[in-house]
Parts: sequence; structure tokens; C-alpha cells
Amino acid sequence: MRRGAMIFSGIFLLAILVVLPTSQAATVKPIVIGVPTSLYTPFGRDGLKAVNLAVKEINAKGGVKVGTQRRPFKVVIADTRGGEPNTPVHDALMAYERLITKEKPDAIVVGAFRSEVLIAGMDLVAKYKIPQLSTIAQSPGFQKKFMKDPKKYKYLFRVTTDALVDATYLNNTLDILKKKFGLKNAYFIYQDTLWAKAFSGLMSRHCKKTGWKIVGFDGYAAGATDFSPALSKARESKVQLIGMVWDVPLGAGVFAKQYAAMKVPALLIGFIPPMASPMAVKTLGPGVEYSMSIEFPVGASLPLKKLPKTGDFLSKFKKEYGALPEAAAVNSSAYDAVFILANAIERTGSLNPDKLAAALEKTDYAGVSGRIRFNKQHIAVFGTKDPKKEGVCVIFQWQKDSAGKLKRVPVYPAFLAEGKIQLPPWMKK
Amino acid sequence: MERSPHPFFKVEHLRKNFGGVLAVYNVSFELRQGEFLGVIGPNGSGKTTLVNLITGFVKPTSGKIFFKGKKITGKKPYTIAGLGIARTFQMVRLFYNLPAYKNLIIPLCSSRVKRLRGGRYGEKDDEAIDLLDDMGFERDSRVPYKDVGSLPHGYLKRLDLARAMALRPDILILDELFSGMSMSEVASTLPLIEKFNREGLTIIMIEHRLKELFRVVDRVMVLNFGEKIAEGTPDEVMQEDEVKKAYLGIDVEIPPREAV
Amino acid sequence: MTKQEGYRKKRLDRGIKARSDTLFAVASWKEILYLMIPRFLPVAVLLLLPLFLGNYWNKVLVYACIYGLLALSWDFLASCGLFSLGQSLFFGVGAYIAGGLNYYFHLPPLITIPIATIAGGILCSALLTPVMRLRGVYFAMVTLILPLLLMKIIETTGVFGGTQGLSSLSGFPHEMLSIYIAVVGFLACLFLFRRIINTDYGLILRAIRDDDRSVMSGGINIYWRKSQALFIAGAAGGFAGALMTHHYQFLGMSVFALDYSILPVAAVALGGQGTFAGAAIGSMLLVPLSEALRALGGLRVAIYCGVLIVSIILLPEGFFHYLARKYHQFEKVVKIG
Amino acid sequence: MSLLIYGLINSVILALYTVGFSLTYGISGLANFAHGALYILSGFVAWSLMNAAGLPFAVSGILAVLITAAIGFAFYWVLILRVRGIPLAELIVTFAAGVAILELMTWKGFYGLRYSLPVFVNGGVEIAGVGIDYQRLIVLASGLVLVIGLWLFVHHTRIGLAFRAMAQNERTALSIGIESDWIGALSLAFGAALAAIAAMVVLPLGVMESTIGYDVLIYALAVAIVGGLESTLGMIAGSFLIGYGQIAAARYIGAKWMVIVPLAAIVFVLSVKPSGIFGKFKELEERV
Repeated sequence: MRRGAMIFSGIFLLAILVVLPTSQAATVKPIVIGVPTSLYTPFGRDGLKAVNLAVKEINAKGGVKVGTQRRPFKVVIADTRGGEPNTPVHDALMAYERLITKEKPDAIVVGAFRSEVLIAGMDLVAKYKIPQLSTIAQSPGFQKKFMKDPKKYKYLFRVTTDALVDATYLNNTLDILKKKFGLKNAYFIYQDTLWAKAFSGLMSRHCKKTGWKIVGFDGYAAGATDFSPALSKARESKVQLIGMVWDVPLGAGVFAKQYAAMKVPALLIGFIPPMASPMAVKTLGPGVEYSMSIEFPVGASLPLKKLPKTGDFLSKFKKEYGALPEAAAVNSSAYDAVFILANAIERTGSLNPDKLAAALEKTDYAGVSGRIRFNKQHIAVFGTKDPKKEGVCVIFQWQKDSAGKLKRVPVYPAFLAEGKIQLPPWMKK
Repeated sequence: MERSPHPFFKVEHLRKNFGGVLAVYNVSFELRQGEFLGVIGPNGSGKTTLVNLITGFVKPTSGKIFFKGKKITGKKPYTIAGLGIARTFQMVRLFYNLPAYKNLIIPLCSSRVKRLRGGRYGEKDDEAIDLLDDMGFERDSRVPYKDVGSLPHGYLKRLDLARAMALRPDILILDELFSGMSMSEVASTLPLIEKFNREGLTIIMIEHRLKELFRVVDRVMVLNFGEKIAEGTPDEVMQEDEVKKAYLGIDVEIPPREAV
Repeated sequence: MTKQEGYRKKRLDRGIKARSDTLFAVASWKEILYLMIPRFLPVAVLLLLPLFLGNYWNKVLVYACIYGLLALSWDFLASCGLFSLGQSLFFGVGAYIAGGLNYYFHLPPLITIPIATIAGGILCSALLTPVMRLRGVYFAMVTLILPLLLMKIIETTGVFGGTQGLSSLSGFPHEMLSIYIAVVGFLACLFLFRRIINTDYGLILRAIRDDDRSVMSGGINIYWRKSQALFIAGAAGGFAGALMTHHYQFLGMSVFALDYSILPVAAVALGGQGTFAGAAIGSMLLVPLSEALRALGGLRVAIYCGVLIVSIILLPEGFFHYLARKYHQFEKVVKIG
Repeated sequence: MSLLIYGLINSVILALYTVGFSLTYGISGLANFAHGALYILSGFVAWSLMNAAGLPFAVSGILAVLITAAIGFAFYWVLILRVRGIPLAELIVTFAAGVAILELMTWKGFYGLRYSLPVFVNGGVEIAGVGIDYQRLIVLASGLVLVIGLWLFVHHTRIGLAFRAMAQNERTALSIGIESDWIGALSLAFGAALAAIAAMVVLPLGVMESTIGYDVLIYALAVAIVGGLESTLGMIAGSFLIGYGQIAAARYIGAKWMVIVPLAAIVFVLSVKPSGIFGKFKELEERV
């Protein structure tokens, strides 16, 4: 049994090596930022990259001024695993807790990918009193829980958009489509998870109110791999618009390809990550043309001419990592969050969580995604009016430019638009 | 013995096919209480299948089995065992990593034995040792405490018999109990079975050793290719042409019943 | 495996081992200690440990106890021949019962946990009764699929909070209390199972695993016994699930996740099957190990699988049997010839 | 009509998922729970070859099939051989290996928006008013070819006959000089290759993600169990039942119910008729 014994001692050695702290000759104690998130989802992966980018920038300038001393940022990470809803929440919480108790971060950014982890983790963060700027999960459940005990949860902030805001943008676009092209039959498909359902529910309710005819409202399980039932139904019932909200890459990809393949004569709009991604043409082929998608908030993956900050951030990102972020969502929020944190630390001159939380509440920062302030529910104020007053999103459409190359063209809101919404030729009569 | 309106045990038109193979075809017979029936037949004639059918391990394709007037076809093996039909296995099925006496704990824990004990709370271990003693496992030796895996084959057969007897059965079915036993082991076990029979136990015995079988049974049934080809006292049966044909070349000497 | 020419290793039982197997009179303090240390030392260590561990490692201890309970429940089922790949079924059912009672009826944990234990056991045995006659691989497949099915049903119908789950459940009044409930529950389960399996009742369960036909011919209703075993194992798993729910004050459909099925099997494979002590040791080794490896993120699940494969292939007897042999025997090199 | 056509396509996809699994099981009695992992692994191998080595899809697709087959073969010699004959250990080892492969791929970052294989031919046609793309027609055709090809292979080639001999009686096969370990390893290699072929035709329909492996395994299990393991006819029947069941459930009950169909089918069949629809008597005896 010598071999068995050797293997076991090998495993233990490995374990010891992993837990051994790596010694660092640091003269100034860094400010530790924790990034517990689903590191293998595009959102988590790129969010972390954005955080590192921001940290690099700040450290290059000598760090953050805490009182009299300039201290650098240091990023520690924890993988909460899984983009699918079937990875254990307890395990994610355990990762969270390990990060908090072992690495003793002064603040947490990015945070959970899945809404249920964000919401379940709120108690944990409150217990350890660590200011958290979460930038991925969009569930309105955050506000609901926050309002139950604002004092307890005062350390928690959300820098990115809320599903409610995203839906407003889409709704306004729907209004334009109705007015401009006279579309009236709509079909909604959503991934059967909480935020997507809330999101698409808002859209369909809006449609009902404004005189659309809702042909279908179907929830598909996150793991779905065939959308032909909905698509054929849509095709048969002469649907002119398909609204889709999805976040898991797999189903969205199948849908995008199947939609193109089945030639459903309807305009596609919503949030479909692979279709909104800068790589969409390469991944999904030319079928993406005319599809419209929301990017929330601005600057996540699409440089906007009218908001130079988005271009700055994205070109830095591209220079550092060789490619644009994969997903058209939340990356700029992660970048902004670090600066917001630095800003708050400098204002209060302390890392004390209570003071920091109070300073964060007073945040007023002009970031990539617009002007960021927090409301009473500790979520960043987003709107559709003016990036100088609030955070904004953008809706874009895949269009061919003069050279015949597919490009994402911002079409809404007007102050960001670089082109007009085009109706596909196969929809014109 | 009072006569009940139903026969004690009755098999009606029993039939079983495995895929296309007919294992048992239209077999019917009856048993009185306390009777000793021998079942013989060449290899593959369906004897073991018949046992499996009666004890519920195999479900019949058609046909019925009655025990004390109740239909037991299609019932689960443990229900049938619980009604009092115990069996031994041709290839003993024992628990080799348990001490011999612990093997008897299983039937002793059954609801049937619990009922028959009348709520009397006794040491099951003691009862198991007693039973083994009856089967010729010397009480004072360490044999009953030894792991089954270390016992010689003859003991295993007797242990299997003890296991069946622990159930306090009304009918005991012995499936080739003597196969693999030495002459002396057979000689010591045979009287035991006779004793059980004398004490009122109904026994169905399947056996290849016709000499020993004919010495103890009241009646013999002969199976061939799943069919019953003869039934009667040993003498009667062996006169039948068909039986002779089935046992071609076997010359059987039939000893007088009482000559043990 | 050593290549010494003309020599071989010889293993001998220590004298006390041979005597203590059958005799219960021990001669000296040394011998009493020899017998008692392996039994009482781990218990004492486990009971004292929470006082010395930090906050985080106490969580790990609770985790280890919870997985330990699942591993014990797996081992118990395996002792009567039911090899499950779905310990998360028991876990999840217990978690949902406790969480549901707490969320909708506001019952405190000290009431929901016992209810979840009993009701979880009953529900699990009821759910698995239709497939109890399956054996081996087929039973394993069903148990693998059932929790997935329940998860999808919760996802689809949205009952009990659907994908979002139920949060803000009540926790234990005191942190130490929850740790000790986990530790004591785990130890109690370990000793209870060891006790059960050595009684006549346990003997029948083991016999069902070895040869169910023989047991049936002994007039024992094996399906009834199996459903009792399912109840016992389900209760242990349900207790673990209820505990976890209150410990984290959160309940979601991920309690049916594959992790809760794989890790217990890996723990038993590592520790050694059939004695419960192996399952306990396995989970006490594997869970802290995997926590130490947490820095590797998602790779951990791959590592569990690696441990599982390695221990099945290279150390089939398991760690416990290996340790026990080392403890009871000494080796010496003898000359061949 | 669309129900009919897409039900058919869905069924063929399910059959493609299963064919490798049931070939391996039919020949060597090995339930390869790493099947789903091999399926998606081959997809990523092809993707890597295309994007890292710059090979065209046709070449990298074929290479991916060969590499996957080799992995299957090695998998048998390295792992399975040591636990051969203990069904439960086989199951745990293959399952654990599959999960390990999937988790490793996730860890390596094969999870995202950029992984996708190109379709063979772009565009589509309209059949009886139902729009259908060429890729799905290719899936349909390859499903047909694969099932027929498999039948011909098993019944009319030497190695296929050896396989059958092995499936029917291992001991007899040994005695007439068929090496069972070789056949076992080959069966796994062929199963893996079939999984890879299925991946090459089915994956271009969408994007790739390591977690597909779990779904493929569950679908393969569902089809194989519902139809009766190792029976080709059963496999076809099983895939049609589940395939149409899913599409019908999506259309008439609600799209969410699609994922429930295969799981419920497994549980239902195992608890009612464990041998599956076309399972034989022998299996029933063994299973129960």
C-alpha cells in the first residue's frame, strides 16, 4: 500500500502548499479589495479584468490617500462558481465567507453573479460589516430585502443597473418601433430565472398597456436547447417582434442561431448575451443583422462616440487584455466601482466600514457609465435622460456599414444614437 | 387429524416458460398434511423451477397454487415463507462472513417466528444454537461460532437445513439437499428428516440420490421436460415405461421402507 | 512492492488485538488505552475543536459534519445493498421541509430540525419506495436523477421561492450552539449507525445486501426492511439539510445540487466502506482538504473526482481499513527460505 | 406541421446523443457516464484546433473525432480496466472522470460567449410552410446514416461480429480468441467517436459550454433507459418518445416543462418497467 500512502501524502503536501501564505515584502499596507464572483462566467471574468485595470491605474498614480498616507489597492479573489442556477448557493456563501475571514478585505466589489447568491449573501456581508459594491446581479429583490432593514444592510451598494431600468429602455424602444413602423404583434421569451422574468414581465406589461398584441409569453428553463416550439408559434402567428431576455450563454446561443435559421420574419430585441457581444458575428454568423440589444450600462463593450469615457475605458481594456469584453453588460460598472470606492476612501480618510458606508452614500462620481449617485435603497440612480445627471444604458442594432461590415450602431436614446433603427427588408411589404 | 374441506397443499396446471423454453408444463399435484413427497427427474426437467414457482421466486405463466385453501400464486417469496413454506437451496445461499449461528437469526427475526413464539421473549442466539445442536453441530465445540466461510461443505448443507427449519415451517422443501454430501453425512442427516416428518412436517424432497429418497418418501412424482410423467409410490412409479425411458440405463433398487 | 531479494514483509497481529476480538477482560491500563484511544480520542478532539478553531474553520467543521452525515447516510444505505448517487435528495428534502416550515410558519430551528429529520426520512422512503426493487447501477441512476427532477420541478413551478429560494430564515441564537448541534448530531449518528448495524436488525440489513433471496426465504419482508433503512438514511440526510438551511439562513433549489451527492460518495470511498468510521474519517479529511484547496476555485470539484477515482482504483479498502490494519499489526522483514 | 418536423429533429438529436452510449453499453456492458463529457470535450478540441492552429472546420472536426476516440481508448486502459466487472465501481469511475473533465474545462475557461462551431452550410429552406435550416437537415441525415451505418457495421463486418459475440457471451467470445479487453477498449473508443461525430453535427446549432456535458449525459441515459439499454430499436423508440414528448410539452403545457420530460421519463420507466420498452426478459431478471 506504499503507493496509496504516497499519493495521500502528496495530496496533503499540495494542500499545505496552497494554504501557506505567500510572503510579500510590502512596506505600505495595501487596501484589500475582495472580488468574490463566478469567475468562469464572462461577466465575472471580465468584471475582474475591469477591476484589475482600475486598480492598476490607481496604483500607478501612487494609490489611494487614506488620511495622510497613500496606500495601493490589492485585489483578492474568490470563486463562487457556477453561472447555472444549479450550483450550490451554500458553497458560494462559503467562498464569500472564506474571503472575508481569511483575506480580511476592506471592501468587496463585483460580487455575486446569480441573484439568489447576492440576496443570500446580504446577511453575511452585513454581519461582517464590509462595504460591498456589487456590479452584476440585477434582481429587484435587492431593494426589497434592503428596505426590510436599511440599517443592517447599510454596507451594501449596487453600482450597476437594475432590471427595472433595463426594461424602461427596452419599453421606450418598443414605443418607437410601434410609432415608426406600426409593429403590433409581440412574443416574449425569457430565461426562467428571477431577474429575467421580472425584466420581461415589465416589457410585456408595458406592451399590453400601449396596445401591442401579446402572442406569447414563454419561460424556458436555463438549460433549454431547442426553441423551435416558440419560434414556430411566432412564425405561424405572424409575430413582428420577439422580445428575449436571457443570461446563460448556452440557450441564448442556440436561440440566436435558430432564430436566424428559421427565418422568423420578426425583429429581435432584448438582452441576448451572445448576440450583443462584440464577437457575435464570429460566433453566430451573419444572422445577427438587425437584431437589437441593450447594453447596460453604457461602456460595457461598445465604445460610444458621444460618451468619450466609454471609448477610453474600452480602449484601455483592449490594450491590456487584447480584446474587448465579451458581454455587453456590467463591465464598466466594475471599473467604476473601484474608482467610487477610492473616491469614498479619500473623502472620509478612513477604512472604518461605518464611515466608509456613510461616505459611499454621499457618492457623486462621473464614471464611464454616467453620473453615479446612490438612492435611499443604495442602488445607483440610472435613467434615460442625461448622462451628466444619472447613469445611462444604450440600445444598439447590428447594421451593415457602408463597407458591408456588420457593426453595432447605437440607436436609442437620442443623445447617444449614431444611427436610425432599420427595419429588415424581409419585414417591409 | 381433522379433515379440512380443502386439500392441505395443491398445485393446479402450473406452467412456466422462459422466453420460448417451457420449463414447467401443466403440472398438478396435491399434498396431505404430514405427507412426504419426493420429486425426481433428469437434469433440466424443471424440478428447481417448480420449487421456485411454489416459493414465489419465479412467477408462473399460468396455473394456481393453494396452501391451506388460500391461493398463494403471485405472492412474494417472503409472504409465502411467512405462511410456512420453507425451502433449502440447491446451491446453498448462506452468509459467509457471519458466524454459523448468526445465519439463523434472519428467519428467527421474521414475523412468522415472532408470532409462533407467542410473544415469548427469548434469546434468539440461544435458540439458534439449540437449532444447530439439533442438526448435529456439537454445542460445546466452536463450530457454531465459526464463520460460515471456514466450514466444510457438509456443514453448510445442514446449516441451510437449519435455516429453513428455524422458520418453524408447515411445509419443508428440500432442493437436492444431499448433493455434495459424503455418505456418512447423508447417513446422519436422513434420520433427521425422517424425524421431522414423523413429527408432522410435510416435506417435498427433490433428490438425485434415488436410493435414499425412496427409503423415506410416501409418494414420488416424476418430471421430465417440465411435465409430470408419473406419480405414485416408489414401486409403482419405477414400473412405468416412461419413467424407465427417462432414466434410461439407471437400475434402481428399491429398499423396503422400514429397513434403515 | 519493495524489491528486496530474498526478503519479504510479514504482518503480524498485535497480541492484544487477537485477545480483544473475543475476550472482554483486559489486563492492564496499557491494553485498556490501546482499545479506547482510537474510539475516544477522535470524539474528544472533535468536541473540543470548536473552542480552538477560528470563525472560518468552525464553519468548515460544520460543513465537514454535514457532509459527514451525508456520507454516513450513504454508507448506511450501502450496508443494505442500496448504492445511491443522490444523497442530495435526502439533503434537499430535509432542507426544504425545515426552510419551508420556518419561512411560512415561523417555527424556530429547534422545532423545524426534528420535524425535518423525521418527515424527511418518511418522504424520502416514500419517494424511493417504487424503485426499491432496483439494484446496483439502476438504483444509483434513479437516485442520481430524482434530485435533478425535483430541482427542475421547483425551477419550473416556482414553488418555495423557485430559483430565488427563501432567504432571511432564522438562524441559531448562538453561533456555538449551531456548531455543537452539528458536531454532536454527527457523532450521535456515527455511534447510532455503528450500533444499529451490529444488532440483529442490522444483521438482516447486511444480509439483504449479500443475498436478498436467502433473506426472503427466511420469511423477511425485504422491501419493508429496505424502506426502513431508507427512512433511517433519509432522516440522517434530512437532519443535515435542515441544519445547513438554518446555519446559512438560506434555502434554494441548489440544495439538490450534484455536489451533495458526489462528495459523500468520495468521502466514503476515501475513508473505506462498511464501518461508518471510514465514512466519518473520509469526510473529516476531504472537506477540510477541499477548503484548503478553495483558492483553486472551480477546480475543487475536479479534485473530488480525482480523489474518488484514485481511492477506488489504488486504495480500494479505504483509509480507515488501512489505518486500522496499521494500528493492529506490526510489520517485520523476514528472510524467505 | 412544425411540431412534426421539429419533433423529428429533436428526436434525431437525442438519438445522436445516445448512439455512442448505447453502442458501448451494448458491446461491453459498460455504462459510460463520461459520455456527455467526451461529447463536449470533442467540441472544444475542434474549436481549439480551428482557433489556435487555424485549421479549417472539416479537418479539425475529423481530427477531433479521432482524438476523442483515442481518449476513449486510453480511458479504458488507464481507468476502467482496473475496476472492470464491478458495475458500481465502473459507474462511479466513469461518472467521476466525466465530472472531472467538465469541471476542468470550466476551469480552463471554456464557458462563455465566444465558443461556437460553424454550420456546414448557411441558410435554409421551407418545407410545408415550416422554415428549416440546412444544418438541421444535415443533423437529420447524419442521424439516419449513423444508425443505419451502425447496424451494417455490427451485423456485417468482422469486428462488428466480434462485438456481437462479445455482447452475447463474454466467455464464449474469449474461448474463440476474442480478446475482451481489446474489444472493451475499442467499444469505448467507438462510443467516444460517435459522441464526437454527434457533437460535430449538433453543436453548430448553438454555442458551446462545458455544462452541455451534463445535459447530454442525462438525455442519453433517458433515451437508453426508456428504450431499453443496448437495444437499437429501443434507442430509436426512446428518442422519438422523448423527442416528441418534449416538443409537445413545450407547445401545449409550457416551454419550461421541456426539461422535465426526460427526467420524469427515466424515473417513470425505471419504477414501472425497469427493462425499458424494448428491453428483454433477461435484463429484467438482472435488474430487479
